[in-house]
Amino acid sequence: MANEARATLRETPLLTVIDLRGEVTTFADDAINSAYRQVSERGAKNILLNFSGVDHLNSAGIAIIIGVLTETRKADQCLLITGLTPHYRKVFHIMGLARYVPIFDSEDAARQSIDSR
Amino acid sequence: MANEARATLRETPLLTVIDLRGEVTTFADDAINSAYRQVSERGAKNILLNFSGVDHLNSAGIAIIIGVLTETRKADQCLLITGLTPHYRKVFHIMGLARYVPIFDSEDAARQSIDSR
Amino acid sequence: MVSGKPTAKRRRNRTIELGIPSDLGWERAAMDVAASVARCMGFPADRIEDIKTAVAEATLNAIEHGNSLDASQRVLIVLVPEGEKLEINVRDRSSTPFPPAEAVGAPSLEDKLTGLSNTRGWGTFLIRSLVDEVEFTSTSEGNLVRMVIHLEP
Amino acid sequence: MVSGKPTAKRRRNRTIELGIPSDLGWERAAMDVAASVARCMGFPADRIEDIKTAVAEATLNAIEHGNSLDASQRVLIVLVPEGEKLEINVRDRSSTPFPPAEAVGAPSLEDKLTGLSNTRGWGTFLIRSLVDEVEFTSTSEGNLVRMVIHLEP
Ligand SMILES: Nc1ncnc2c1ncn2[C@@H]1O[C@H](COP(=O)(O)OP(=O)(O)O)[C@@H](O)[C@H]1O
Ligand SMILES: Nc1ncnc2c1ncn2[C@@H]1O[C@H](COP(=O)(O)OP(=O)(O)O)[C@@H](O)[C@H]1O
Repeated sequence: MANEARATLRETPLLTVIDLRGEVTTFADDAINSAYRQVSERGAKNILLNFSGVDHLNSAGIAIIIGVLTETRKADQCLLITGLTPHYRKVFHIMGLARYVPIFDSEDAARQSIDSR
Repeated sequence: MANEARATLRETPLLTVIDLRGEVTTFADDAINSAYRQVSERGAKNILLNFSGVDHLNSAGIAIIIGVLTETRKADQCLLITGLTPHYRKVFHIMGLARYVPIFDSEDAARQSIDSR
Repeated sequence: MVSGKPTAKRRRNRTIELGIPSDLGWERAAMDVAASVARCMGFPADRIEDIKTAVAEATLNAIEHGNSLDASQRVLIVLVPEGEKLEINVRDRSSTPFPPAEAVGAPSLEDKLTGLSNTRGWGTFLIRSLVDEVEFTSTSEGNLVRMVIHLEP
Repeated sequence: MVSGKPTAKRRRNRTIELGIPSDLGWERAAMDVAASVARCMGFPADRIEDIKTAVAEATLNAIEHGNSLDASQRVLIVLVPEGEKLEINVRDRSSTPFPPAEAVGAPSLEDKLTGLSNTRGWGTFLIRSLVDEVEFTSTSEGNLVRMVIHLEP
């Protein structure tokens, strides 16, 4: 595939960011899960999944995100999401995901929500 | 067609701008030619065709532009072009059009070229 | 481009048909054609996104479940623009029929998050949620998902 | 997604086929499929633009000249991704063959600007300029433009 999924880590104040890029489909499994494992090993508590570099997302890709969400809930981590287009934001709402993981307009908005706890 | 061609006039210092929008195909004939006629009736000398709102351009659309270019040459007007994507800029070069009509990166660059004459 | 009453022949003539191999990834081609047909018909941007996702999921299911990723089997996507609505048919060569509707009810996110069920299983649910009409038909030739999206909701 | 030596059968199975009515506007669907196949194959952005324009012009000619805008006649676009190259065939049902190559040489812009020739007549020239290989074939079934674009120029 030309537009493979990539997941890169970025430490920022208050948040560990996983920047997703390319196509988040079934092929993104390894990239996303290994990024999540690394983040966990570092002991990160607040993890922001940033979708702003994602150019395609389907139900198999969202299933991977649900897998990560399941893990973060077990590990008592806090997962946050940003960078979704209005369409995928709607899809996350339709699926009920928005009730389990907060979705923010921007990285800053996500950071503020942590800061103001 | 959902994305009809539109051509709107805009008077600016030194230049009369025709802003093109939508699809510049065979269906754009009326819109472009009537905009050009209006501009000519106003006695405009320097006419800038702005393609930045164009989302599709094909050879039939370019043929309309060649028609306008032919008219401007007869009427001793100066035609200038801006707002082309790199691809269509290349296409205008391949067709040899770039030798007959100057193509600018921006409206400002077009204006400066008139100003510095 | 699209007007008047469709007769059977007119209808056939006005369809846009796309055939793809059953390889993951080609569903992108189906999304792109659906989007360009919807754009031509004047659908608003947010509806085009809905259509793209519904077509992607139906095509993905046809590739993956219907044709079991067997690249020698093809998926056929037929788009029928009819003035005020767009019909989209996705056909595979499955020898297994669709599961009964009850089996593919709304998935429970709670079950998935607690490990009670697989994290997958959203495709059919998303299709149902995003289009105005949907019909799943299994025949001896294969499975067919027929989706309809109206220009005016 | 695309690898290995294509045998006749493999080749057939790996094609992406799009059928459209001969109405102006549907060439956009052909551009979009071609772009998504090219994207899947890893073509760089500027080459994808070249491919889109070449496919648009060939499809437009098939709609307009080949099938004389008769919506009951269809244009078939067949894309064959083969590892390092993409082959694109555009087929119409024309009963008039392509004009001989000499007749569609490089158009003279000078002649057009001085009114000596029609402002149209760029399609074939653009196709030739933008793809790596092109072949125009007329048969009793209709006309066929076969274009090939290489991944590495
Ligand atoms: N085209 C099809 N042919 C055969 N079975 C299908 C088809 N589409 C869906 N199914 C069946 O329905 C189930 C639910 O599909 P879906 O809701 O899309 O979720 P997922 O694809 O993630 O499993 C699939 O697991 C499969 O068993
Ligand atoms: N698919 C086709 N079938 C029949 N004739 C064609 C076809 N494509 C092109 N032609 C002929 O070749 C001529 C040149 O085509 P082209 O260079 O694309 O310019 P234009 O389409 O602007 O006339 C056309 O005017 C037409 O007579």
